[in-house]
Amino acid sequence: MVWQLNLILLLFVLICAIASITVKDLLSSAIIFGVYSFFMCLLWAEMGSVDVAFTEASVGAGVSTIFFIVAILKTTRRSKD
Amino acid sequence: MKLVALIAVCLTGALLLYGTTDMPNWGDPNSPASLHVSPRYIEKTMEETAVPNMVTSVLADYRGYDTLGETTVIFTAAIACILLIRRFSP
Amino acid sequence: MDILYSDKPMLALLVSAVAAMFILFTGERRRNLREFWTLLASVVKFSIVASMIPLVLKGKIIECTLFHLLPGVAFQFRVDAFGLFFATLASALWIATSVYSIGYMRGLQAHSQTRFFFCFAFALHGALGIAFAGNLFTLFIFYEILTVSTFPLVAHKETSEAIRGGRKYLAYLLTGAVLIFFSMGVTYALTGKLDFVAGGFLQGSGSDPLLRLLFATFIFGFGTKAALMPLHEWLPTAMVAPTPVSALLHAVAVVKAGVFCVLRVVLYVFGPKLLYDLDLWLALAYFASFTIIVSGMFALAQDNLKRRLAFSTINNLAIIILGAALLSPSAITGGIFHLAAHGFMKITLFFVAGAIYVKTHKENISELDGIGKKMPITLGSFAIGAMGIAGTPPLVGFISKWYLCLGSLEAKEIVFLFVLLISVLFDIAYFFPIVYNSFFKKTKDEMKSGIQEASMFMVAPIVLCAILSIVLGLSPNAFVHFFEMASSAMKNILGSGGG
Amino acid sequence: MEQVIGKYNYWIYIILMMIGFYAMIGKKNLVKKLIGMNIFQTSIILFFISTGSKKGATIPIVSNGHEGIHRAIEAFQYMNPLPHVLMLTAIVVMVSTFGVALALLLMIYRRYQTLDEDEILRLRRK
Amino acid sequence: MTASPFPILVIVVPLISAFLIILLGWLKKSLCYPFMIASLMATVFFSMAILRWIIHHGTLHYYLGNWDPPWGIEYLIDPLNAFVLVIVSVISLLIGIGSKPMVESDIPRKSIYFYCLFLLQVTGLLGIVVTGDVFNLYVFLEIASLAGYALIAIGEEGAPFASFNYMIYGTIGACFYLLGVGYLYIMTGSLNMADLSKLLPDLYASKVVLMAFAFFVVGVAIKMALFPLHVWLPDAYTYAPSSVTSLLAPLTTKVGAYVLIRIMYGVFKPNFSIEVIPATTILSWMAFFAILFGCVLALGQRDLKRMVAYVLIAEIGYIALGVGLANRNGLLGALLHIMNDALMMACLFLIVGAMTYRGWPRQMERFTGLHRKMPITMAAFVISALSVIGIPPACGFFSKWYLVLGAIDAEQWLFVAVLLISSLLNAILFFRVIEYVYFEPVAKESEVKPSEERTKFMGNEAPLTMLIPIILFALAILSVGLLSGTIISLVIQFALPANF
Amino acid sequence: MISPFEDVIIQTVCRILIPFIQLYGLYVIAHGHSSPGGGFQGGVILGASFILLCLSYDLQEIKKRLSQRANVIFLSVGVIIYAGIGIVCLLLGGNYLDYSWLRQILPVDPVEARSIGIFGIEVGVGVTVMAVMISIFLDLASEEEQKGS
Repeated sequence: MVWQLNLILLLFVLICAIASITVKDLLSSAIIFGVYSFFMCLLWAEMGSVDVAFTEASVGAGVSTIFFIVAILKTTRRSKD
Repeated sequence: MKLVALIAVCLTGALLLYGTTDMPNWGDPNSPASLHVSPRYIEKTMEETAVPNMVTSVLADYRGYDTLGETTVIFTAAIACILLIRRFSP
Repeated sequence: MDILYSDKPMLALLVSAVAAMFILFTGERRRNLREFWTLLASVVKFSIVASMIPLVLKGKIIECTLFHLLPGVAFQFRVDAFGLFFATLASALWIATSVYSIGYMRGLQAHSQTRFFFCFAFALHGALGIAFAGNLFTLFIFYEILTVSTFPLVAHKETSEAIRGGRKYLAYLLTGAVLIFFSMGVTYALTGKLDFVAGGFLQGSGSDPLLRLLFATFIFGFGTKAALMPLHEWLPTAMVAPTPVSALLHAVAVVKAGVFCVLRVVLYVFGPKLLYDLDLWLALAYFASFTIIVSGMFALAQDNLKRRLAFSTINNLAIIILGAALLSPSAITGGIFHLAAHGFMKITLFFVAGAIYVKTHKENISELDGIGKKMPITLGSFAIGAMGIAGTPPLVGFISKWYLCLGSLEAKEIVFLFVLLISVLFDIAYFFPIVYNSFFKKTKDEMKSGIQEASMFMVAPIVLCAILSIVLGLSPNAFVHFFEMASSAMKNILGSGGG
Repeated sequence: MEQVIGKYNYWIYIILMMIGFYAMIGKKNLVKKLIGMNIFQTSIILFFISTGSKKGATIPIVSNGHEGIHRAIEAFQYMNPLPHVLMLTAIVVMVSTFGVALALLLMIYRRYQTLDEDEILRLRRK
Repeated sequence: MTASPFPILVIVVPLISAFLIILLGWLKKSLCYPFMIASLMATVFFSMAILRWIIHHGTLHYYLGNWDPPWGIEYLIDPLNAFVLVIVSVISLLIGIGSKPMVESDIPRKSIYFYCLFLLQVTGLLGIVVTGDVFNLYVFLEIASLAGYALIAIGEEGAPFASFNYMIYGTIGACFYLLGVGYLYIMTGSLNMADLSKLLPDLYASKVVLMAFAFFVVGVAIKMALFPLHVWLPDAYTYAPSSVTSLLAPLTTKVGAYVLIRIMYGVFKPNFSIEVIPATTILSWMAFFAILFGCVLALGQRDLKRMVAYVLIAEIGYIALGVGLANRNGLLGALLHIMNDALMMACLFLIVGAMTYRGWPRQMERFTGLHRKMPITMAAFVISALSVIGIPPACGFFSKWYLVLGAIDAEQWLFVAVLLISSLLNAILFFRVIEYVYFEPVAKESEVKPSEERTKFMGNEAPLTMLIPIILFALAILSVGLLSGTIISLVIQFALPANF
Repeated sequence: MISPFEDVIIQTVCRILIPFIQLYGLYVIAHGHSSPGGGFQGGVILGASFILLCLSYDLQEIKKRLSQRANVIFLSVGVIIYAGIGIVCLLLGGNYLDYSWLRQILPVDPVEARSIGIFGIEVGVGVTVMAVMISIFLDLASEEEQKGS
C-alpha cells in the first residue's frame, strides 16, 4: 500500500496495455500482454490480495499466454492494426 | 468506425470519471464495503470454519456456491472447446 | 329481464369447429364423407340455434360464461334477440350455402376442397361467435377468427389476381381490426368493462371529443368489414373468390358480421342517448347516405356481374346502418330486419351468378344476353331477388324498406327518406337491364348449344332462397319469427336507453 | 491532492478499461479485440481489488492461525476478503471466456484463412 | 423457511446431470438423450412444485451452506421468479425433446458434449432466475453465455464469426453488469438483493448508485438485445443450429428481461427508476425504436430464420416497452409477453429447424408446396404466426392487449400507435410466408427447378421427436391465450413488483 | 507447429522439473487453508506441468501419459466431487453445501467438518481445473495435426 510504488506499477500496466493493442505483430502483442498480466499481478500483490495475485500469475501470465501463443501459431501473426 | 468507437469510448470514460467523484477514497477503512458484510468474514472465520485464510473460507464456504458456479464455468469452457475444435477420429 | 344459463350457445359454436376438424381429418380422399360432415354440421347448428328462439322471444336472455379473460371481462356468450336474429340468419343460410357449394365445387372440380370446406366451417364458427358474444372482447376474438378464416377462401383460386384480392382483403380488415383493438382498449381504460348493455354504457365516462374520436375509430374499424364507402375497396376485389364464398362474404357472414358489429357498437356500447347528445347519429347517417348514393353510381358502371352485385351489397349494407343511425323505432326494426331480407335476396343473386359461371364460364353482364331462355328457373329466381332488393311489394325487401322509410319520417329527417328512395331507383336501374336482356334479347350464337340448368345441388338452393324471400315478404314471421325478433331487439334498445 | 491520491487508482482503472473498450469495438483484428476484452476484464478486477483495500490492514490471512492463539480478531486489521473472492471467480470466468474465444478464432481462421473483420465480412458477402 | 429443498434441486439436478452425462457417454452413448430428458423432466417437476408452494405459502427462501444472508448466498423465490422458472424449464424440456434429430444427424460424434452444454445452458438460465444474490447471478450469466457461444458456433458457415461477435458484445454486457455490482458493492458493502434494496434508498442521491444503475441496465440490455445494442442477435441466431436457436432465442432474451425487471423494480425501488432518474422513459423510447426497427428490417429479409430473428428484436421491444411504461397494465403485459413470446419464438424456430432438417431451403420463395409435405408443422406455423401478429385467440393478442392498455393508461399515444402498427407489419411479414406456403403462385412455379430439387426435398412430415414439441407449443399458444385471465389471477398479479 | 524438437537440455531440465512442479501444485491445493492458494491455483499449476511436458517433448507424449478420454473423465469427476459433497450435505439433512452436516459421517465437530468439507471441494476444483487446462491446450494445439491425418 505504498502509493508511489502503486503508481509506478499502474503506469507500467498502462504502457503495456497500450503497447499490446498497438503492436502490429500479434505474437509480440501476446507476449506484451503476458507482461501486462505480470505487472497486474504485482500490482495486486502490492494491494494485498495475494490470492488474486497468485491466480493471475498462474493463469494470466502463465497458462493463458501459452494458449494465446499456441493459437497465434496456429493461425497467423499478421495484423493490419 | 474507429471514430465512432473513439467517441463512444470517450463518452463512457467521461461518464465514469464523473461517477468517481462520489466514491469513497481508495483504501478508506471506513468505506461501506469494509463495514457492512465483510467484518464477519474476518472476525468469525476461525470460529466458524477453522480456516485461517479468509479468502479460502469465504470462497469455499460462505460463498461456496459461487465457486461451484465458477468451476462449472471453467468446465463449460472445456466442454465448449471439445465441442468446437476437437476432431474425433472415426 | 330473466337470464337463463345454458350451454346451448357454446354447443352451437362447437358444432362447426368440430365439424371443421372432422373435415380436415377426413381429407381429400373421402369426399362424400367430408361433405356429409358439412351438411350435418349445418343442420345441427341451425336446429340448436332455432331451439333458442322461443325462449328469447319470451324476453329471456341465455347466458354462458366460460372463464375470465380480464378482470371484469369473461369469455362469455349472451344470446339476446339481436344476436339470435343474426345467428339464425347465418346458420339458416349456411345450410343453403353448403348444399350449393358442394354443387359448385364439384361442378368446377376445384382444387384444395378440404381447405375450402374447413375454412368455410370456421368462418361460420366466427360468425356465430360474433352473434353470441356477450362482450366486446369475446366479439373481437371471433371477429378475428372470421377475418383470418376467410382469407384462404378469398385467395382460393391461387391465381395472382386471387392472391392480390386476398392481400387487399387482409390489409383492409386487419387495419380495421387494429382500430377496433385500439378503441376497445380505450373503452376498457375508460369504463373498466366491455359487456354489451342494451342502450349503451359509455355515457359520462369521458370527455366529448374523446368519445367522438372513439366513435370514429370504432366505426372506421368495423366499417372496413361492413364496407362503408371509403373503406369498401376490398369487397369488389374479393369477387375473385369462388361464388359460394362471395355469397358467404356478402350475404351471410362477413359483411353482415361487420354490419352487425357496427350495430352492436352503435346501439349497445354507445347507445341512443349518447348518440343524440353528441350528435353522432347524424354524422353516421350522413356517412351511410354518402355510401348509399356513391355505391349506387359505382354499381351502374360495372360490367362484371359479381362486381355489380358487390356494389349493390355495399349499398344495402349502408341502408342497414342508416336505419340504425336514425334511432327511431321503425328505422331500427327495419334496419335489423333488412339484415335478413337482404341476406336471402342477395344470396339468391349470387347463387345465380355462380350457376351461370359454372355452366357458361361467363362473368360479364354484356355476355349474358338471352341466357334466360336457356336457364329459365335460375334467371327467374334472379328476377325475384332483384325485384326484392328494389323493394317491390310482395317481396321481403319491401317490408324492410317500408319500415326504414317510416323510420326516417319518425326521426323527422326528410333527407334520408329521399336517400332511401333514390337507392330504390338505383336498384331498379342496375338490375332491370340484366333481367330484361337475359330474357328478351336474342341469344348469342356461342351460347346456343349445350347450355342448360345447373345441377340439382345448385338449383335447389337457388329456388329455395327465392321462394323464401317471397314467403317472408308475405308473412315476415314465418318459420323463425324474424320480424318479431327484430322488433324485440328494438324494444330492448330503446326501452332501456330512453331514446 | 487528497482527492488525487484518494482517487487516482479509479482513474487509472477507467483509462485501462477505455483502452480495452476501444480495442473491442474499434479494432478490426479479432485477436486485438480479444486482447481488448482481456484488458477490459482485468481493469474491472483492478477496480474490485481497489474497493477491498484498507489502509493499515494486512493480507487476509490470520497470522498464527494454527497455533491455537485465539486472539480476538478485529476487522480493521485485515483487508476485506470478499472482493478477492469475487475476483477469483471473475478471473476464472475470464480465462474460460478466453479459451472459448480462442477456439472460435481457430474455427474462423480455418474457414476464412484470415482474422481481419473486414476481410471476413467481404468473404462472407460473396 | 428452509424446509423445502426444491429451489436448490431445480438447479442441481440439471447441473449434476450435465457432469454425469459425460461419464454416461463414456459408458453408453445412446443413454445420453434419455438421461437428459429425464433430468429436464425432473427440473420441470421441481419448478412446478416451487410454483405450487409459492402460490400456497408465499415467498421461499433457501440459504446455501446455511449462512444467513447477506453473508451467504440466498435463493429467494417469489412469484416472479417462480413464474419465469416454470417458463424456462418447460420450454427447455420441449426443446430438449426436439433437439434429438438435429444432433444425431449433424454432430453424431459430439452428441454427448452437445447434450452436456445444453444442460449447462439450461442450468445457467435457471440459476439466473432463482438467485437472490447479484454476484451469483453474474456467475450463472456467464455459464449460460459460455454455453451459448459454443452452441451457436457449431452452426453453419457464418456461425463461428457470429458467435465471436456475440461473445464480444456479451462480454461487454456481462462486464458492465459486473461493474454495476462493483459500484453497488463499494457504496453499500452488500451483494444480496434484498439487503441492497434495504440499503439503497438512503443513497439514491449518489452519483455512484446512478452509474451502477446505468451499467446494470446497459449490460442487461446488451444481453437481451434491446434495440441499439441488438447488433449481435440476427447473425448469431440465424447461423446457429435451429435447435440451439429455439432454445436461446426464446429464453436468453426473456431471462434478460426478467433480470431487467428484477433490477429496476426489485433491487432499486420503483420510485428510483421512475422518478429519481427517467430510466423508464428512456427504456420505453428504446423499446419504441426496437419495435419499429425490428419489424421494418424483418420486412427486408427473405430468409425465414433471419426474419424471425428480427421479429424477435421487435418482441423484445414489446417487453421493454411494458417494463418502461411502469404501470400495472404495462408490467402485466410485459410479464405475460415474456411467457407468450417464449412460446411463440420456441415454436417458430423449432418449425424452421424441422424444415431445415427435412432439407428445405430457408428462402421463403421456395416454400411452395410445403403445406402438402408438412401439413401439421405448417398448421403450427400458422398458429404461431397469428399469435405473433396478435390475432385472438392466440396468446400474442392478450399480452399486446395489456401493453396497449398500459400505454393508454400512461397516455402515451405514440406507443399505442407503434404497438398497433407493428401488428400490421407483422401481418405483412407472416402472411407473406403463409402465401408462399399455402398458395402456390402459378407464375413462379416455373422458376423453381421442378424435377431434381423438388424430389430431393421429398422429406415428409417432421420427425416425431420434433413434431411432438411443435404440436404442444401450438396448443399451448392457443390455450395460454384464453387462459391468460386465470394465469394472471393465479400467478402474475403476485409477480408484479410491490407498489403496482 | 509444436513440432517434436529434440533439445536434450530442455528435455532433461523439464524431466527433472516437472515432478517438483506437480508436487508444488499439490501443496498449493492442500495448503490453501492457511496460505495463498487453493484448488484453482493448484489445479492450474498441475495443468501447467503437463503443458510443459508437451511443450518440451511433443503432443504424443502427453497422450501417452494421460489419454484424452481419461482427461474427460477427470474433467467431470472434479466437479462431481464438488457438487457431490453438496448433495451429501443435502442428504444428511442440511442445506446444500452446508459442510457442518458432514459431522454425521465423520468423527469431528461441526467447525472441523467445515474445514474438511472445504478441503474436499478444493480437491474437486483442483482436479477439474487441471483437466480443463490440459484439455483446452490440447484442443488448441493439436487441431491441425489430426486434420492432416
